[in-house]
Amino acid sequence: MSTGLVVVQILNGLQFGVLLFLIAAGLTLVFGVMDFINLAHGVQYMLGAYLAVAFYALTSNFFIALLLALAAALVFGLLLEFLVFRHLYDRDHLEQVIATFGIIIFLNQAVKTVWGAAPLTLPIPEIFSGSIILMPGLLYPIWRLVIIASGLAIGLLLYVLVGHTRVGMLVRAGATNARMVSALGVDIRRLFMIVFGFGTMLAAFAGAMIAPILSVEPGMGDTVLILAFVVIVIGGIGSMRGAFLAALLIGLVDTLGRSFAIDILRLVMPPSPARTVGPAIASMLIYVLMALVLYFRPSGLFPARGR
Amino acid sequence: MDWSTEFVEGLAVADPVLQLNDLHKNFGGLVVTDGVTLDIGFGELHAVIGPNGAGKTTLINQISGLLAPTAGTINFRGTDVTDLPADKRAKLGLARSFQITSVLPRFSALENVALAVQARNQTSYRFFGRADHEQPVNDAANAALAEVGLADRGQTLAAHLSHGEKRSLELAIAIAMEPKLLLLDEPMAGTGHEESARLVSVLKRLKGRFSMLLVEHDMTAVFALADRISVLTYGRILASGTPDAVRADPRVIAAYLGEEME
Amino acid sequence: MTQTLAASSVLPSQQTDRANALPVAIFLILALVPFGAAFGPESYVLGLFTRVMVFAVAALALDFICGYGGLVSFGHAAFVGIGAYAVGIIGAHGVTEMLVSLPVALLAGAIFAYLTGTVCLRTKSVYFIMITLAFGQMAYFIAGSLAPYGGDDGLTVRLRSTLLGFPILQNDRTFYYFVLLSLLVVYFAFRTIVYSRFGRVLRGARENATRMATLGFDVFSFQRVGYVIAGAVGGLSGFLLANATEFVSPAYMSWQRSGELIIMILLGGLGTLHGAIVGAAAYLLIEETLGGITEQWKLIFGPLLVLIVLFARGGLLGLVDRIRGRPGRG
Amino acid sequence: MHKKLALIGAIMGLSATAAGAQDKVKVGVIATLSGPPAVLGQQLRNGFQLAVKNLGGKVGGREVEVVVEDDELKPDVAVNKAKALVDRTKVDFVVGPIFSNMLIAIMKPVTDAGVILISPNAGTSNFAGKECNPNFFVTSYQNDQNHEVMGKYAQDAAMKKVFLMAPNYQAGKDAIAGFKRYFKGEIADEVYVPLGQLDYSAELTKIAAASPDGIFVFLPGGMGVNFVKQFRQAGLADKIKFLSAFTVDESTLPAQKEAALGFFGGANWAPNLDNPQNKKFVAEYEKEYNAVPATYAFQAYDAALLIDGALKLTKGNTSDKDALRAALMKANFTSLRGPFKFNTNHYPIQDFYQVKVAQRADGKFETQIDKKVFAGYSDPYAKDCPMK
Repeated sequence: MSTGLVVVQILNGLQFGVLLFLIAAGLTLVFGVMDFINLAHGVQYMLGAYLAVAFYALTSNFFIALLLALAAALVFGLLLEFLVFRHLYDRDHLEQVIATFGIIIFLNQAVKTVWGAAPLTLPIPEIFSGSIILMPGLLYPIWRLVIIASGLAIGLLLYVLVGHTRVGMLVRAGATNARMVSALGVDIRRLFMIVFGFGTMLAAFAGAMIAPILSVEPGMGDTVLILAFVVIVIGGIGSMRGAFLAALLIGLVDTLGRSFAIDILRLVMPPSPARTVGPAIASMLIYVLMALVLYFRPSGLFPARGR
Repeated sequence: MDWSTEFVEGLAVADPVLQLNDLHKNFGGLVVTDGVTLDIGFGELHAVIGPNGAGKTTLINQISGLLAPTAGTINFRGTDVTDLPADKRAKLGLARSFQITSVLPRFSALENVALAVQARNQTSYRFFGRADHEQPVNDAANAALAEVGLADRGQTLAAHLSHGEKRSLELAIAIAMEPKLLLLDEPMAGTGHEESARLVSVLKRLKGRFSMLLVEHDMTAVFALADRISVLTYGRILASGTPDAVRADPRVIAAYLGEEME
Repeated sequence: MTQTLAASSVLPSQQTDRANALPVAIFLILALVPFGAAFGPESYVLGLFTRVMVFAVAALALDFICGYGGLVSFGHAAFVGIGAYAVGIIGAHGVTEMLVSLPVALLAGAIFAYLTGTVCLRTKSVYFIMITLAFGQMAYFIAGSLAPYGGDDGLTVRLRSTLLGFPILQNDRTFYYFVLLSLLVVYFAFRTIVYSRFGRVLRGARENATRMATLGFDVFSFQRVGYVIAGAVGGLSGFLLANATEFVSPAYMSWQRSGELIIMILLGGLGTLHGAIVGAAAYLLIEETLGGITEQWKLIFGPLLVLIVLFARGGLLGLVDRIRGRPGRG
Repeated sequence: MHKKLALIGAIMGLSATAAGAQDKVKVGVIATLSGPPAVLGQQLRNGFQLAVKNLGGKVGGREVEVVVEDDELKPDVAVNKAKALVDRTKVDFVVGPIFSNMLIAIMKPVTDAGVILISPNAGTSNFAGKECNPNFFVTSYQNDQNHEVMGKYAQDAAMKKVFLMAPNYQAGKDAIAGFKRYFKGEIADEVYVPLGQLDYSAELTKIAAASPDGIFVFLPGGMGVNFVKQFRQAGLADKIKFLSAFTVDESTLPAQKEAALGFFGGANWAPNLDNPQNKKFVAEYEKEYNAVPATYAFQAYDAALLIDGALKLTKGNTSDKDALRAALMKANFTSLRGPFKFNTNHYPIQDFYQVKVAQRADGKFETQIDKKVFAGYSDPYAKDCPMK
């Protein structure tokens, strides 16, 4: 375990963390403000990736494809909101779960029908391809650094938006007490649409940004969705700050766990069982972390709502 | 006989049911309970009044065990209950009603009360036998319902009761627990004139049977019922004494009562 | 959120006789399936309905804890998997006696529920959902790392469980009735429990836990006992599943499976018990039928779920009620 | 999308209903057709159906009905579907599945019912050895063999230090074991990742730090797509020789494209394998499905030919199981891979090649035969098989 290795793994963890943050941010907003559990948030991430691939095929320019994908994802998200979600806001959480689960099933199959089951890919934009030398012998892909940077930038943007604008004020108030916000005479429908559209775009952005690294395939949003839920629950539902910190925490714990679990286990057991047990423990780590956090802080690290 | 009065002759209570000793509660920087010391005597009806935000409900929540005080002790029937959870305190004979109606909406009125009876004297770790067919429990529950005037509403779902009936049901649930001390958090809140009067008469009948701590905004009711009154402002006891003494207390008049009284 | 649960929790006692006819009809149909199956692909039909009943047992336990206890567990499949692994592991050591494996399956589910429940029940609503998911995932990964018992690949159950050495479950039809009997026992046990004093406390805690505490009920302990019961019955379902598929796999514990169980009880109608059976049957039979019609069956199934939520509150049973013109449940 | 093809056999059967439904040979195809690995299942299904089509909808002179089932990569679903095929559809043969864990799950319900199970992909060591089964035939390979090819290659190329990586399940461990059976140099590290892992940033860092001569990975499906891309992006492709099995093939190359150029794999076949029957197959497959076939497709194609050949010997009789098994054992068909025969454990004896990713003149990517590594090679587990 050289320091170089640790540094790179920390960067990897950060990259995974900001990706999770981009997805969790929308999820926690929608959940916090609208009290709406949107399981279909993960497929919006998948859709962002597929749309970016599709538009790239048309334009051959990553950035134009990214913008078009975001616009298309927004339109699609608002369409879903209009057709299905807005009829679910005053429903019970469980009903929201089953309906949005239905949408997951549908969209996972739909992208397979449209684009085929085979994984698709998107090339890294030319100017960001390649690696830079962090230290002698250790290369790091530039694109991952771009993801980290854009994720942090969006985190900052959200901090400003939520902390210092009128919509942000309403969002914060809504996360604490949605009834109060509507009592203030705010057009809650419009606020919901803004929040929802924004959350959708963030997820789609995450999908498009990761498409050059990961294969684009049906069901790619499902695992990410669960991780995003872990993030917002650890962070405290409705808390942007909580989502940000929890996302980075999960990203780091998961990456470092996967990297070093076996090495650490080897200190206490023979290599062969360590190799078998290590990955299992590494996979479990974030769930253990969540259980621990919730045991000591039953409403997450930064509980936003008073209820 | 009106045996409750003999305990309130003097202000010091000989054998108190409840003793609050220098109770403090802070929410972050906000001080909600600020050194409350209070005794409630056996059989006494003690009213706590004060403006909105004085910390009355917070006080009741601490006594019933839903909130932990920041400092101070709560002594109930000779036991220090400061660190006991709500259910253990209830087992010791502490019952409460809620300011915001808190009956079980999808239970019938009878079942709401029957649960209180069931909690009082039997084990609830019984997995067979129909709970709703247990005659002794139902009888006790019906008696409590009758006491608050809900005798014929037992089979109605609590959610379908009128607001006034729900307030009465709250009371019936508390009575059915046969508590040693009854904490009443604004039992008349939101009820009409007639309904209030009816509840006052119910409470009058109960007076003496249980010790009671009554938090109420309806001054007519308070002065008609209370043996002693404590005035709470900004989390502190401003004054404490018999209704007449409190009525006459210049600090109370200045701080709170003023024109509201007569 | 407990207050807004759309599903009914009308107790069986408060239902009309006509509504009580439904469970009777369900069990009658299930009892007659083998006779119908004899005219068709017998073993296949028996296998399909055995599967339906095995999942119905698990769904019943979930409905008990979720519909009556208000505790939405997103890790219920872990109990099923643990029960299945009890059979698989004991079987791998050459013991097929159900007098051994069945109690172990029940106990293992109960112990896991007790330990995790102690932690989970400190949290509420969505946090409870997520922490149960966390423990479910832990169980899943642990099962996947059991290298001596197949790891991720799972392990084959060489012989169905025996009773006092007799291979009574070997015959598909006998096995079917064994599962049906289990389902019947579980159904009536839960019906009895929800009527009982304990059930009344559990239901009360779902409505308003604070109120129950001020009445003198140690809500945490009651809920934990309820959770343990659900865990044990989940273990029973796992025992049956391992015998039905003659195979045990970590996939039995995946979060997707827990999600499917939740869908089942919602589909049937939460807090009705027989709704759990209807839901399990509906889910698996829809999957089977649509899957037989087209490979793209999920394009139909997904929107179907959305439509059920939008237009059939209270699940399929709620829909039946509505069509009959009775007032909605809940 | 190719649903209509799924029905071709059935339709052809229907057109000849005069002879009565009982006269059709029924074959159940069970494969993973949902979730990310669906592309492998589709190759399997397509390959089998193409063969049925080429055989004129007949095997051994009898009409054939093909029923396709999706195991959803859930073992209990697989068992359920297998039972449905055996009991409801009353199939004579089950062809499938893709994944080893699905194979383990369906083995008992299919073979116990006396139905012939032909695996066109998964070939676990247990069923090759002690638990070999008279009703079970394999047209692919024993799982270890492709890895052994790579191990042999690394050994012959005198690589000093190799880094090994595979998913953390039995097939992954078999892969590493297979590689090590022939490679005697230094192992830089053995890494097991969770099945389905998509981001290899952590592992790539380790690989870079270890700076081995070569890396051997077994990362099937989407895992391989992601790893290959990330390996190339990390700038390691030019420094470290990439050896693999089931990681770069025609099912993943459409997504990997240039990123996989020059990478090596171990295989029993490649699309450019030079024999007339294979040339015809590849051309037809590409025309029909607009994709280059992978091993899954060719092995399923061979499975259909195997059935056809056996039924020709039994004159279409599927009820005499002993005769049927004996006929299958003769492998009475011309395999797309050329020389093919069954070992006593019903696993193939065949040639193995080291293959290399290349871009064809038409811009598509495929693996191409680089060198024959083993000739007439059989697996080491056959000696444990009680069948003679």
